[in-house]
Amino acid sequence: MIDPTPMRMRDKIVLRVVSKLLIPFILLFGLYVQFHGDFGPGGGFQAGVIFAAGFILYGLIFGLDEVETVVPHRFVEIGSALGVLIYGGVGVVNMMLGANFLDYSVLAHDPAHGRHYGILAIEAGVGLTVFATMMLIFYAFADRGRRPGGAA
Amino acid sequence: MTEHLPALQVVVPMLAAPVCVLLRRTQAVKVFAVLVAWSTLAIAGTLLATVLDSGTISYKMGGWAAPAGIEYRVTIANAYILVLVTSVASVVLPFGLGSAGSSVPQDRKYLLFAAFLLCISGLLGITITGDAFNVFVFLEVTSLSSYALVSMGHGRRALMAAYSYLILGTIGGTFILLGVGLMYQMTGTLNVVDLSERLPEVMASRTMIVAFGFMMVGLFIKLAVFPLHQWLPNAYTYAPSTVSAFLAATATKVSYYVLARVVFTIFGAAYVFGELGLDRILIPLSLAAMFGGSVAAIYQTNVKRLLAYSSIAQIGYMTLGLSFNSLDGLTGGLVHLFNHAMMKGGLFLVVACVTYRLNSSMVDDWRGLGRRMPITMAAFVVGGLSLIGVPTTVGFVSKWYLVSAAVQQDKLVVAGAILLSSLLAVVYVWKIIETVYFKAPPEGGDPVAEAPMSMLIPTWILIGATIYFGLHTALTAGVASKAAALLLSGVP
Amino acid sequence: MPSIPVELPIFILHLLTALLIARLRGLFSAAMLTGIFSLLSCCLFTLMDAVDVAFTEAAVGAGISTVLILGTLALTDREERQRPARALPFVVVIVTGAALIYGTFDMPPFGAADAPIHMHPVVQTFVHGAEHDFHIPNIVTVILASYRGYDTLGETAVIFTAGVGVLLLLVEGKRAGDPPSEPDHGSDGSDVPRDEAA
Amino acid sequence: MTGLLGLWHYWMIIALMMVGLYIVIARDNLVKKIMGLNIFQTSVILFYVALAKVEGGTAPIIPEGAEHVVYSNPLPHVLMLTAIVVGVATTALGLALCVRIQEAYGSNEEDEIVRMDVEGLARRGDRAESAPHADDVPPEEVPA
Repeated sequence: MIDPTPMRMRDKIVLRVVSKLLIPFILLFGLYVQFHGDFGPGGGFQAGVIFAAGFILYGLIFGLDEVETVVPHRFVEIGSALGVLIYGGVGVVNMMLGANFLDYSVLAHDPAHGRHYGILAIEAGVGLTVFATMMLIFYAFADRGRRPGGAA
Repeated sequence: MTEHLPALQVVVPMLAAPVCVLLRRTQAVKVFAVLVAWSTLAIAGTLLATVLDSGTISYKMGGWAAPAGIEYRVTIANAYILVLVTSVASVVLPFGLGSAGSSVPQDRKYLLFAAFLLCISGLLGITITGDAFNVFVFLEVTSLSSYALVSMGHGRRALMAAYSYLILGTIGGTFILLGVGLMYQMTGTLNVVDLSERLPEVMASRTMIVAFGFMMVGLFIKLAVFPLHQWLPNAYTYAPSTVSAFLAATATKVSYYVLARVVFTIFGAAYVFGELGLDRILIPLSLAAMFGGSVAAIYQTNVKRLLAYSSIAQIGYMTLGLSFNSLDGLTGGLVHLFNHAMMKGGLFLVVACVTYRLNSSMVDDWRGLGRRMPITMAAFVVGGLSLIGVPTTVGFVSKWYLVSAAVQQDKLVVAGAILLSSLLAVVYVWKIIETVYFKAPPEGGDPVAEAPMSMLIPTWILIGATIYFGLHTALTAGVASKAAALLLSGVP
Repeated sequence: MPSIPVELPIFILHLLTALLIARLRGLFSAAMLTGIFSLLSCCLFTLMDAVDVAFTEAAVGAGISTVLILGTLALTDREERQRPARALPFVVVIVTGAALIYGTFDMPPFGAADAPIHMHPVVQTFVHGAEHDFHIPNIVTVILASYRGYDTLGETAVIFTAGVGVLLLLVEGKRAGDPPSEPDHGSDGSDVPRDEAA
Repeated sequence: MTGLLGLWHYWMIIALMMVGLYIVIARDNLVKKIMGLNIFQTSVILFYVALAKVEGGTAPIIPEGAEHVVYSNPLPHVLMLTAIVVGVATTALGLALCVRIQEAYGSNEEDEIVRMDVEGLARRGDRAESAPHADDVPPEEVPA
């Protein structure tokens, strides 16, 4: 789906400049949302989506190959799986420390700290899975678009 | 570690799925997935033994007490379903997932295993959880993975079957979500125990009637109750045969358990049957499914589709058992659930064996197979006899319960209908047996060899179970009647 | 209160958007309208104090979903074919809607502070817990990650499942004897959109 | 009657839901159906969020030094975050199926696809697993 558009979009200087300016901020905002979710709205899921949106925008404007060098196909597949494992892994660690599944309070001496660490860890897992899966789905649709024409 | 078994039951297959994606090598993934399935079976078995011994187990997820946190609740009733799901998974996975009738290339098989493990994990999660919204989440894990699995069948019709399944399944899921929302609105809680305590106060409201209606429609879609069964025939026909075997044996069974739980535990039999009169709707629908499904099965030319329509009829028997609202009836429904899983799982595996060698599930192409694949076809005969309900097979046991439940309530017409629809089963089973044993093989066809041992053993385990449990009813009917008694008592 | 509630005009716009999506044959414009539908929902979520939901809906509904639909349209037909309206869907929808409205009659009115869901003790558990056990101001984050953290694990699994499903469906492995560039023999020009796109 | 007027939010949401449901069941275009599903699900999310609203309440984020603040109920918000995710997952999978169906049938209209399947059945029976090479392009799909 993306292949035809960047051909045209790549030539639009305004799009290129504006997106070059915007994308760092989108990514920064993604990080902010990831780590500020305790205080304002947001969290791993929203951060993952925003982060992915930054890269997808880049891919739309500058072409798929450019993004693929930064976020390779293999990475998104591994990342998608790894995020679930991080989340579940936190739960398993809790179990090994003698608490119930996903009871983070045992992660530190002070239960409140433990819960903080736990929430940070699982939000990271959610963020990773969501980011990687969104990229993966984007790649899948985009690659399907350029399939009949061979390598773009 | 034993106190964590309820969590591990679901978490082990769920985390095994991403591990499959990381492992990637088909052989390694296959061995790993089989080991995971067997370990879930071990966990389920332990849980069943524990609840039979010492009663209901409650597990607090995240250590939070029930109405605030999510509770896992293992009772005799759902431990029975857990054992069923995990044992079918343990037999189907070694069979070789997608070896028959799947369009997945060898180097991407690991994704198939990942989807399969997620499906198992979702089914177990729906069964074990004590939280109404958590049911929805795991329902979607199961549904999404089964759409993906169904779409992996050969041919473009598998895609369309998966799409229709997705649309209907999502409507069903969203209806359930709406029903949960309405219940939540009137009670403020999502926990099943808390719900069953708080519902009686608001039971008289019109909102609850609608909530119940939406839950029922959603579950009827998922369970493929006539006339909301339209997704099922295509999905089972065009899915890879092993996937059909697994889904036919487990997915609708889990929905049946949820249905029983909603009816008896959450809303209570007095309200559902006394005030709303669910039986007045469900008995005719069940009878229509039993006859409609069986008659449709007779006319099928594809064995898989024949078995799919037969499934719709069998689901009719199960819902019939539920709508009697009696111990024998519900026991019959629950026993039949287990039995049908064994025989239908076994029969679909037979189809998988044949398609592995013959590449066809058309009745016509099966001519003379009885001599070429004798062991496989013998399995089909045994499974077919069980489907009819011949004594010494499990089919007889469950029909016995159903008929006696009907007679107890003086519903002689219904009892007669059960017997009559069994005769229809004779017709469609005979149709295949005749083709296989009494027709000459097609001329000029390639010689067909017996299926490999690695396929025959799993097939015969399921088919053998239909005989074993037909003779030793203590394990199935014994546990099922305890489960039915628990459900009927309304204790969550 | 004689003043018109703020939500009303948004609801009316919402309904108009939905009806327009139903009527439009051009799928591209319908896709853009689904994005607008999502954004309007975001306004309502914010008005109803669900800032987290609004945020997510903006990112997902107006963002990712719309991009995905557009991406699909680049690969499929862009025009819906005209067909006579059938009666059955209409009846189904009317009956379902009527049933739901019937169900609302016994519901507490919108915004009532004494509705059962606000009176249930768990609400206080959550607020108190966020303040004293977690020292985290965003109550939604606390519930999401902790009290109902298990739901969130399930949600992560759902996303992962979708990823696996899309990989299975759209990304092909190396398959012997099956060149991926082989055009499908579609009976009515399946590769037309792609030719246009090239 | 005044009691009933307090329910109009719900009625608007139900109307939205029904438009979505109508698109899903009445339309033949597969992508359009997915759009309808989106509308249907978003409306259900609205329904839950409407349940959570407390008149005069604020967003459930505790401000610095807060005392006696009324919050809208946070629990439905949490549930609906999950529901949004489930919705986008379903959308992604459904659209992927749409793409594959278009490639295999050359159409995205349900009634045409059903007709093609029925014609195929009439010609050579219900062969789901005819041959390994009949993957996306079964033999019945010979161009006219």
